[in-house]
Amino acid sequence: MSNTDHLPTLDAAVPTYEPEFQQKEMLLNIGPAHPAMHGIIRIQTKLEGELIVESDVEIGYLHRAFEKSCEESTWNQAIIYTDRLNYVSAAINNVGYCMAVEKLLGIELPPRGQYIRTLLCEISRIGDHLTCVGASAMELGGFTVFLYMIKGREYCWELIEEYCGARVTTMATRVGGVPHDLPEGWLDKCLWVIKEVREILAECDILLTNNRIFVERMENVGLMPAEKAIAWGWTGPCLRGSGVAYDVRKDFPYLVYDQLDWEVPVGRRGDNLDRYLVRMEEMEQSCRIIEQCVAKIPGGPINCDNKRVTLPDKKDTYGNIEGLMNHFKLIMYGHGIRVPEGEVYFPVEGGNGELGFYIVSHPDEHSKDGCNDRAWRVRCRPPCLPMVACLPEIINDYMIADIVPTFGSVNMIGGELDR
Amino acid sequence: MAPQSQLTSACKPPHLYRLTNRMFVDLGIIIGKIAFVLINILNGAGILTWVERKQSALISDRIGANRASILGIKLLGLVNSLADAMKLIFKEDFVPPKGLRVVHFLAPIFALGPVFLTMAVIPFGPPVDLFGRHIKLQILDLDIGVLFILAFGSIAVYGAMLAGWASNSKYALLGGMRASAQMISYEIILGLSLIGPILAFGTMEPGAMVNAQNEYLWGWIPMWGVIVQPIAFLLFLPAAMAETKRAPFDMPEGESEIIGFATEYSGMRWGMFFLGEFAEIVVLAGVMTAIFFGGYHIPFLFDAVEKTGQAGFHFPWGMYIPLGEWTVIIMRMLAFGAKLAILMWLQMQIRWTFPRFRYDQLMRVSWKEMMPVALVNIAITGLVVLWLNK
Amino acid sequence: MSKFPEHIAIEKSHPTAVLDWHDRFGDRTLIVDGKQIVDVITLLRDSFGYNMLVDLTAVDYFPRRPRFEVVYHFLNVDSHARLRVKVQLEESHPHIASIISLYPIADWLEREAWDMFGIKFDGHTNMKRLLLYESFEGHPLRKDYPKTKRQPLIGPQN
Amino acid sequence: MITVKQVREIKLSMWQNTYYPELWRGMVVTSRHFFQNFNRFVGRAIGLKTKRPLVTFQYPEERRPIAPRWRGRHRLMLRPDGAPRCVACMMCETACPDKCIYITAGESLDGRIEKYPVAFELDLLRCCFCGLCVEACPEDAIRMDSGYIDLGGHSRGEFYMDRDFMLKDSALTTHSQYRGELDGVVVTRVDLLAQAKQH
Amino acid sequence: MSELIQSPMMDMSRSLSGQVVTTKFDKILGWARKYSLFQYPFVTACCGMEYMATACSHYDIDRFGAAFARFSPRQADVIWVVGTISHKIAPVLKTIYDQTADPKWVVSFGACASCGGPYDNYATVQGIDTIIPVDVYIAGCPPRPEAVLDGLLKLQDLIQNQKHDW
Repeated sequence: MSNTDHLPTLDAAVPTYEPEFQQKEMLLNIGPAHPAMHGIIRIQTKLEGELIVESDVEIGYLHRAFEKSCEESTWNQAIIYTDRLNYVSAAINNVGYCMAVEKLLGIELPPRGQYIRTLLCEISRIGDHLTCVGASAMELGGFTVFLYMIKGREYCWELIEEYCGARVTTMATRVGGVPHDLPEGWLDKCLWVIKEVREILAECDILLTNNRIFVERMENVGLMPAEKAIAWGWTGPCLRGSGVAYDVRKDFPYLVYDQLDWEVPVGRRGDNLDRYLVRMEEMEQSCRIIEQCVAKIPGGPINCDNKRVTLPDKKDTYGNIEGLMNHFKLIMYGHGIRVPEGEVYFPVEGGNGELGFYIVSHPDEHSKDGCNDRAWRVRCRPPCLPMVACLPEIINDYMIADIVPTFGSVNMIGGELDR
Repeated sequence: MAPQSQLTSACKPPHLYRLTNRMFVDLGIIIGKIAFVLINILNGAGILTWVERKQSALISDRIGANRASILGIKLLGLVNSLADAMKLIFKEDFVPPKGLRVVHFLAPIFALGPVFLTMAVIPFGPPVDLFGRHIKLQILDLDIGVLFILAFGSIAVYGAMLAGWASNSKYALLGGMRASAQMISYEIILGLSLIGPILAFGTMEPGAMVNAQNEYLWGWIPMWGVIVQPIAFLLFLPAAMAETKRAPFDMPEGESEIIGFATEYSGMRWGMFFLGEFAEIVVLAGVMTAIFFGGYHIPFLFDAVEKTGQAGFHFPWGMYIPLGEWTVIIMRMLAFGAKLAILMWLQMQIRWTFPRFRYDQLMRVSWKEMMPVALVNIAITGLVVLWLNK
Repeated sequence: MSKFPEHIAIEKSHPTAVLDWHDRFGDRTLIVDGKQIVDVITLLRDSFGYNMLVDLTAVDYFPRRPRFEVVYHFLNVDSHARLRVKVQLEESHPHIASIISLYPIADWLEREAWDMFGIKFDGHTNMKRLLLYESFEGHPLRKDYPKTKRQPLIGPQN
Repeated sequence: MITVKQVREIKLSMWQNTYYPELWRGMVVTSRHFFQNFNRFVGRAIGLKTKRPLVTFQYPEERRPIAPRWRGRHRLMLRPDGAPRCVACMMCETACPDKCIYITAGESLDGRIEKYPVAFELDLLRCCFCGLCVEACPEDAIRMDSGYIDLGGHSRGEFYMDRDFMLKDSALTTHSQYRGELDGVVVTRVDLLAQAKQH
Repeated sequence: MSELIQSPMMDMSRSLSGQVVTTKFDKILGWARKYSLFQYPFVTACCGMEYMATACSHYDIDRFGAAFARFSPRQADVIWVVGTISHKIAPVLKTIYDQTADPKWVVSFGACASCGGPYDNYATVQGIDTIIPVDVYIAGCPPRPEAVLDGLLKLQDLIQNQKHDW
């Protein structure tokens, strides 16, 4: 007989509660159709009170076969699908895709075309960040900020509309060039828009940045250390928020970014506040880039001088038979732009990070010249997929309410996430 | 029981047994006052829905509702609120099949009802001499009026809590839980912050508090609650806004987080919650006016009773603008309305300026930050009052 | 065209690992034996600082044999070096070792490759579909899957 | 050379931690908007000539200016002699990524051109307004500058457009030309051929 | 072409309107309902951007009395299906439609929701009218806010002139 036998057993020491008084974890589904989930995504959470102890993310609700569609459409037709990848900054997707194809074709744009693309990219980036910051502010209850920011985005879109004739799905580039030259007075309007955007940013800065409610909701929430962020494949403003100065525009310069003077903003800790501040600062930097582009933009042709890629001038198409034949040749079924066999990966800096296109051209059985008029495979490296994949890591052990700012700062875009 | 009944019958004043004309008039006056207040709150709440839309629109450079019209009358979009009300009444009333039906039915009534009762103790105008008697423009002059306000304010908690409980939905339940925790916490701050003014004015009767605010420090600073008790006001305002469950304190709804305790409500039953929020804004503006902004008083305006027959402005530098008895009364009622309007505007403006708290931060602000400040305020006020009365 | 240092280092420790290589269009590419992929990638990560798995995907070269290619894109965030590693897989039962232990992001990317191409990743514990639903039959990005073959959950069947 | 800029550090002072100073600053911003708009609104109402009060365009009555290049509802163009410009070359049908254009070609009777569209159908609902058809047209026969932006309807059938429907808008000049460089009447190969045949 | 026009459930909700004589009260109720459209935005894709733009300062959908976005379908009157509906999300859309309290209307916003748009493939539902009845279609990819407002005006017309249950 040991001397502990007189003690009650452990079972007896725990009082038995009625089932409804026992502490239980609660399962809560957030999404797919939930106001905080702009875009559709489902987060299954296990809650202890308001704390999230475990979570799982399910995506794919907006899978609409981007890659398959691109395989079945010609090189230029596929641009419409890239529009709808990151629909907040469609022009960047257009540029990324077209530059990847141009890399495969081995052609380069004349400077004016490159400047036009740069301008479009940066205007889109401002729009993207305005939407992202505005939407996450709205979800935090700051509806006025959202309205101001969308007002600013509306000005950016006015520019885009004037250039390419659409607001969201821009079709702003073609393989081997851009569809139009800049309209008259567009550059002046650019400067006006930048002025407006800066005003709006200053106002929203007052409304948010030093506000204790906002700071406390963002600070030290969704923390992501730099090494972990890299291992998870984060890029863009989120990675820079963690303090890694990686920006495709600086590190793998394309277009004319290396000829311009601008800075890469980086954060300190890698929390939501840093990501917010990085985005705010990036908008300022984009404004600077646009100003320099407006000052520096040269004259000259906008499309590359390659008759096998670029559509002839409309005057030639209408007027002479060579132009017409060239035109037919580029559009007719089975002809089109012939891209030789090969594979390329081309990254650009999208609104959310490194937007890479891995494009494979591979002749099919009908091909005689070893080229193909459509892509064999178009793979989009979605910038926001790593962040969303990592979402459980940055929302676990925080409260339900923290999903909102964290998810907002991740800036999930359904189109590019699910493709 | 017998001795007691003997006692009561002996003590009963004789006029209670006789229905006199006087009593009918009294009854009529009370009913009139109740009707006046009720209609004003309901209309006020209805109009506030419009004000909120228009105000938020103007803040964000929009126009707001302006297209609904009855026979060409648009009233700048005010008609839209009418359409909202009518639509809500005829909207399907959904009851969750596995929810608690009775509680689900009662919750909106709990949310809306007490709000109206709170207004009963707030004086909305100066006493009037009419029909040969002295009428206070206040439904109920309770000696413990402030406690009455707090008591009925806390009943509103049940509305949100029961709604969340009865809906058989996790979102609603979380919302209800948040609502109850939040409202109970801020109830306490509300009470503590009112103790300062109570000590300062030496009364708990709102009417008396209002009259105490027509005194002047050193002869020229009006002794409004907000001047003698600024910290109490700065505590009361957020606590009151938390009671209304509106941004930045709209956790119980927290639309982008958990959708809120009214998730499973539709039609007019949801409309009652909605209306309740706006009615609370009116009522809280009333309470704030009465306790912190001098009620119906205008600085340096006195009536015939206060300045022995010389109604009008008496400025400290000796200037005197005589005004008629009734002019003063009407000016004071208008002043009350104006103060109410400004405070409601303020609440709206705050709502459209601030983002939302997080749940734990809200609790922390209440218990760890506002509570000590409130207690210190009480202590200091008590000491000052003690020192002054010595 | 000279061999790049990664290639030389891999050949030193795993002589049979690199099957082919090229740097067309400036994208340095290694074609690696599928059985040694984890070793190669470990080496790349630890010795060459390829700390970010930028992308993992597959390509279906349908009539060709071997039919599938799994493509890894690596990035060294500090020195900005990029490297593409490809593995060729046979048509029948395509499978390859998972690198989820090296790069956590490989979790979803491998799931996506399974979803779209039906390539199994050995060692992956949660090999579920990522983008499509569980009841979906077939792997849509394979060349023999018709683009419009629909499998609706509700609504009219095709 | 990477120029890195650290974002500013947010350190709230104790004064800011009371919420009230930031509330004040925020209220100044929102109130400025409010009163600015309110005053202009009132000013307009009493007949003063104030600035345009708000950025809102009151849609059905007041239209936001649309960019000349806006890709809207399609229209088919006519030749100077009144025949459709379209020669049924199927380029737009080929270029269309949505496959929403259906052309039935017919032998032309007047002999100046080979073919003309017996039917030219377009399912506007499926169209993704990319403008590739306009770009693909060698005859300037289809344009997307009709200026119609009110594209709501009660049934799918309302969005079906046939040849005659699209031709109705041929004379529209709500927009300037789709391509800025082509002003006035565009002379295309069809016109030249027609002129040549006549002489 | 013809099979596109006749979709299976298209005219379900509209077959009665126009033929039935509406009473005076129907008119009044229709007036109230059309100017008080609480919306449930079922936002999935690109069109959501234009939906935001419609709600914001430049277009201001609030002018039509359709400002309140209610994220609980119980309180919503009109479901905006904004963006592509894939087969994976389709059952959710159906559930939300069923959860919405009567009376309810559905607006199909943009090409994808209306008929699949450019996405004629294995993943995408070819028009939400194969799942739920639709009252108003809006063309465009995504439609301009003006087109959206026009769709809303058409919906208001429909509500005004239809027979109402009460």
